[in-house]
Amino acid sequence: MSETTSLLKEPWQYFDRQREAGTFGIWVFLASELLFFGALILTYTVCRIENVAAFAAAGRETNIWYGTINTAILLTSSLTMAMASQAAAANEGLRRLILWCLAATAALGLAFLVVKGFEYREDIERHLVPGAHFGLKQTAAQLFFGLYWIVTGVHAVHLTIGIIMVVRLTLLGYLNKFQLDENPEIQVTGLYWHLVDIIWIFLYPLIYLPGRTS
Amino acid sequence: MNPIFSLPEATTHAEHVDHIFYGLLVLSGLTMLVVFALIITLAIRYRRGSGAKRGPLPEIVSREFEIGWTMATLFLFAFLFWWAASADLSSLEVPANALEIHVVAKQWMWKTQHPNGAREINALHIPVDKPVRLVMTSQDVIHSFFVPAFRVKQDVVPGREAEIWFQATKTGVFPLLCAEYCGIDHSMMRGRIIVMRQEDYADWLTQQPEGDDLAHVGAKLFVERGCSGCHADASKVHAPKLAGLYGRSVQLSDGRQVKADDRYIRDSILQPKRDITAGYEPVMPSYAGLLDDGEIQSLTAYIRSQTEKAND
Amino acid sequence: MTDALLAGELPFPPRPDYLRDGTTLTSWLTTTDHKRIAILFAVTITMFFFMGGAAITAVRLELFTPNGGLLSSDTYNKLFSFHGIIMVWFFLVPSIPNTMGNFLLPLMIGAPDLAFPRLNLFSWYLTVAAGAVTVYALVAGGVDTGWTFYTPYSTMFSNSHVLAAAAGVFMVGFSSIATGVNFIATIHMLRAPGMTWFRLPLFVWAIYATSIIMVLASPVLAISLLLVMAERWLGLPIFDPARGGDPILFQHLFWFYSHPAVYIMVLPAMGVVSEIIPCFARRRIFGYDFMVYAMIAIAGIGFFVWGHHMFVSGQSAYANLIFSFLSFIIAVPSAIKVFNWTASLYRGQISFNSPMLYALGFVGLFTTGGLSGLFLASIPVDVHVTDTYFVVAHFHYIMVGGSVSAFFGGLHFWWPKVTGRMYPESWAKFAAILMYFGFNMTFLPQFFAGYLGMPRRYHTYPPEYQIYNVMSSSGAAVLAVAYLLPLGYFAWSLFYGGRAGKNPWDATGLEWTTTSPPPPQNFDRQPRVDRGPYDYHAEGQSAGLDPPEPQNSREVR
Amino acid sequence: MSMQSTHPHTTAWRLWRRNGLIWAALMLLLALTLVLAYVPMGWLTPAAGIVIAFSKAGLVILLFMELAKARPLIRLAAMAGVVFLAVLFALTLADVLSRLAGR
Repeated sequence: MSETTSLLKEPWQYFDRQREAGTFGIWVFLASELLFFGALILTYTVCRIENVAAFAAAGRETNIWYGTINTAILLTSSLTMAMASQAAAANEGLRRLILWCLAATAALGLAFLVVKGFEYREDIERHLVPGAHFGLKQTAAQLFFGLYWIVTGVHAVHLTIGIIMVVRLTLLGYLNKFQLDENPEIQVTGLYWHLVDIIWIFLYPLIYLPGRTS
Repeated sequence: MNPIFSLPEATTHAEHVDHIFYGLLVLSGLTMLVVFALIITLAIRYRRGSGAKRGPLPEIVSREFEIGWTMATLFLFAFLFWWAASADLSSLEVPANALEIHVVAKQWMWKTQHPNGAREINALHIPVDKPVRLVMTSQDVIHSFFVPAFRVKQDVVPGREAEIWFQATKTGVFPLLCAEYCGIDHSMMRGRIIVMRQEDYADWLTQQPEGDDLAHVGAKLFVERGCSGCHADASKVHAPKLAGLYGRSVQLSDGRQVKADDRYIRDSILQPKRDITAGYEPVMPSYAGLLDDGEIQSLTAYIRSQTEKAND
Repeated sequence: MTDALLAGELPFPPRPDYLRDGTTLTSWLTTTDHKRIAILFAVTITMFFFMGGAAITAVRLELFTPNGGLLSSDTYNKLFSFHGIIMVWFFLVPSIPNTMGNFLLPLMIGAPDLAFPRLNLFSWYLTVAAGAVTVYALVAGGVDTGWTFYTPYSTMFSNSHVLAAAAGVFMVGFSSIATGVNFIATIHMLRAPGMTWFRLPLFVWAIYATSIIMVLASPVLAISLLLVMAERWLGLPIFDPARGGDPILFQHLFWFYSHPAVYIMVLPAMGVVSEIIPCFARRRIFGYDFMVYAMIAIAGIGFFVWGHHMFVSGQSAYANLIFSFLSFIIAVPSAIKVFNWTASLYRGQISFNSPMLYALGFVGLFTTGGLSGLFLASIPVDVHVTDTYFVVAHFHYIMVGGSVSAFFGGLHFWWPKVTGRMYPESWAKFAAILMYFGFNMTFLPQFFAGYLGMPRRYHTYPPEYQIYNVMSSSGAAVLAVAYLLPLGYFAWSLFYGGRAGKNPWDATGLEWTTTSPPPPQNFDRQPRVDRGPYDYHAEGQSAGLDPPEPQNSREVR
Repeated sequence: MSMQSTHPHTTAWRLWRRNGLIWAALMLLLALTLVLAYVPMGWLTPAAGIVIAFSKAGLVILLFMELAKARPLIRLAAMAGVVFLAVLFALTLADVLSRLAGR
């Protein structure tokens, strides 16, 4: 038990109690994040129910390849993140494996943002930004793209926060300032990362798949 | 203006509302009396050091007490819900012979229009003892059509039509207020509802400047905006003809059946691709932004007049 | 043997208490001690309370005469909007949870501190930053959308500082979430040995139920304001009716937070009252289990009823009926609590110190507020009275009559524990009674004006409502005095108040077993709890006059 | 506490196999949802997309986040979020759908 005392923080006397509290705390926060994105998805759902045709037309304009690649990237990053947190929890000195998985997760997160950047550039070129010279003729399509920019923007912000947290863990772990095995911060960061991935899992069919059949 | 202390009940609906209001008032008054009396007597009787008896408590198990008043409160509130809901449901159905008046709310004024085209600003003359149906829409923000004496209030949301009805039972002048905050002069957006006897209302209508009624305005718009190009009976373009359309149920291309009422016509003008009539191509351009709500109401009145002409 | 001798006059003070443990400014601004953060919050919300109060004083003066003349319509709109925003998000929501909850939660469950101390400090900084942004919005020109930010006015037609105000409220939402997470983790993980769930004081249960609402409702508020900000700033049309948007959808998102928010404001007040009444009636709370179930039921069902704010908004008749039924159901737990408070007085030894006056005032005013809620739950009556002064009176009875009275009651009840000083009792009683009558003078006339049809948020009103507004405005003056008095004598008591011992009220909570003011780590030894919270007398007996057994009695004896 | 009962490499291999399988399932579901989006089935097409999204999210939550073998308290916290989100959806859609149908 001795080496975990370095991780013991202020009000706690027992380390596993502190870890339980950390996990419980992040799960309660994830419930609030679920409500946060859930409200956004509700807005999308109601607007889509009220403008079915326009949303189908607008959905067709999004680039499905960028969307699918990004989903694949995030699912893979979830794999590497899960590996990192489970390897840390196994507490068997798998230091190299943990560091490699953390680095891979951060890299995949960056890849997602890069692909997203290309997609945004293409959307701007095709005048898919709601406003005066909007590309499509259905007025309600502007509502779809209004939601598109907000939802993907807020998700990208959450992903960036996730990348920063993972990069911090990787650096601290690599420079040995920080004990990796059984460190609750890796599990907490992992849970947050998985939430960001789950949000994208729901955004993918809502943004990229409408209107593909007609 | 209504007297300070009591609000007149000027519609059939107002009586129901007042019955429920006074019922709730009596009930709340009783409950408050009981709670205040209990607190005061217990506070005085059992004040610190008073001589009141304080031995072991009687064996009333607090659980039975609790369940008792919980259930009592639950059933009382369920009854109140049923009483209020039944009054609400009974007043939902709009009587068929209602006089239809179009109201357009605009930042800081009310514009009303009678079926024969008479227009008023911040005023509305209506006959007594006759159901009146208001079809309201807003041109900018959310307003709220509120007539305290009628116990009637309905938010007027831009982009959709709000509908209420009432039947005045008293003649007189009643204040009309805007109840939903709508900007700087929200408190100036007031008007008057003038309830007149049937004959006075008829005289008043005839004296109004012969603003051509909705249907005439609609006919002019029908030609000016190019609707007649496709939808006129004589046009060769393959487009649904409007004679006898109003009130009929329309077969749509995706198999649905929809009744051709005001809302159907309004949506077909603004979003033609939403409900495409069976057997026709979705080629009609959308008029959203080109026609304001007043003009759409006139076109609807014209289309309806076509049907009435076709029937009789 | 008075405690004063024991605590005060020892040859050498064993250890400085949390107030004197480091007195530099940085020690206060970088503290992670929940007691100090509670005081930081107390100072912050008191400042916001008087700012909001100043705004509404100008409004009440304006409404003295039908056509006013003191303020222009635009200024009037900006003042009542500022009053709403500040009072709801910067005073009422943080008032009891972030000050008393922060201070007392660890003390009441026998913990050294909250689960995440640094997160606690972060939520204070977030509240201060959010407050700064919101006050900037006022100083730069004010926001005139009301605290409800209804679209499309707030997004397309208002040319006031909606963006800054929405950003401020957006940030304070996250401070609420952080506080909620902190409290929930603390109550689950840091209870003293022997402190089972049904031995928790009702104040802790109230904070627990409130935290659940804070965590689960605040995100939806953040989204509704984020969408308003996105539409105003980036031009992304979400609620623009011409481009397919649905203004009623904004109201759904807004009220999904804002109705549970009124339970965030009133549940802690119920917790405070459930602590004060047993102490001054020397009686166990009547039906402890039902009080707990009622609190959890209020927190749970509170999420089902928001539609009763939208009966006239254009919501479908079918949804109106559903929300009306659920609104009647949620009135039941509140009724249970009022009956239980009243029944707790039976066969007690009731003394009328100022906290008890505030608590009884709370029960009375909360009952009035709750009953007027029944009118608003029945659709036909609500159609007539919504958006009028009847609704204004209803929610002020619950928020001001209820929460603010209980806040002042709690302030007086725990003042000796927080500062180690006693406040002047006679002044406090006078202020409590003055507040009760000042409050009723202010808001009772508004019920009548409301039923007679005076809409809310009116800069000028039809002359027949003047008599009610004159009464209300003069009552507001009395209320303002009643709010200023405590500021005076509490400040006085800091320097000249008598030294309060460990347990000046002979109460039973764990917080009364440690010194006042408590040491930085709260308890000298980890307390072991062996009985329920309100053990003022033996089971099945009436109240006794001798000091009660504290929750960790076996250790203390 | 961490006696070396199993050799680190066997643990690493076991973790890779377990998570790798889950990852493969996720990729398959992604491909499936992409394909189904192009199959005209009326209202079934968007529904299929959402059902598959739920199943992918379920895999991530239960297995990657190990909610399956988490303490009941953790499961309660996760459930609370889902339940109140469902309330928000249900009552809001009750209004929106009945408003559309009621016209």
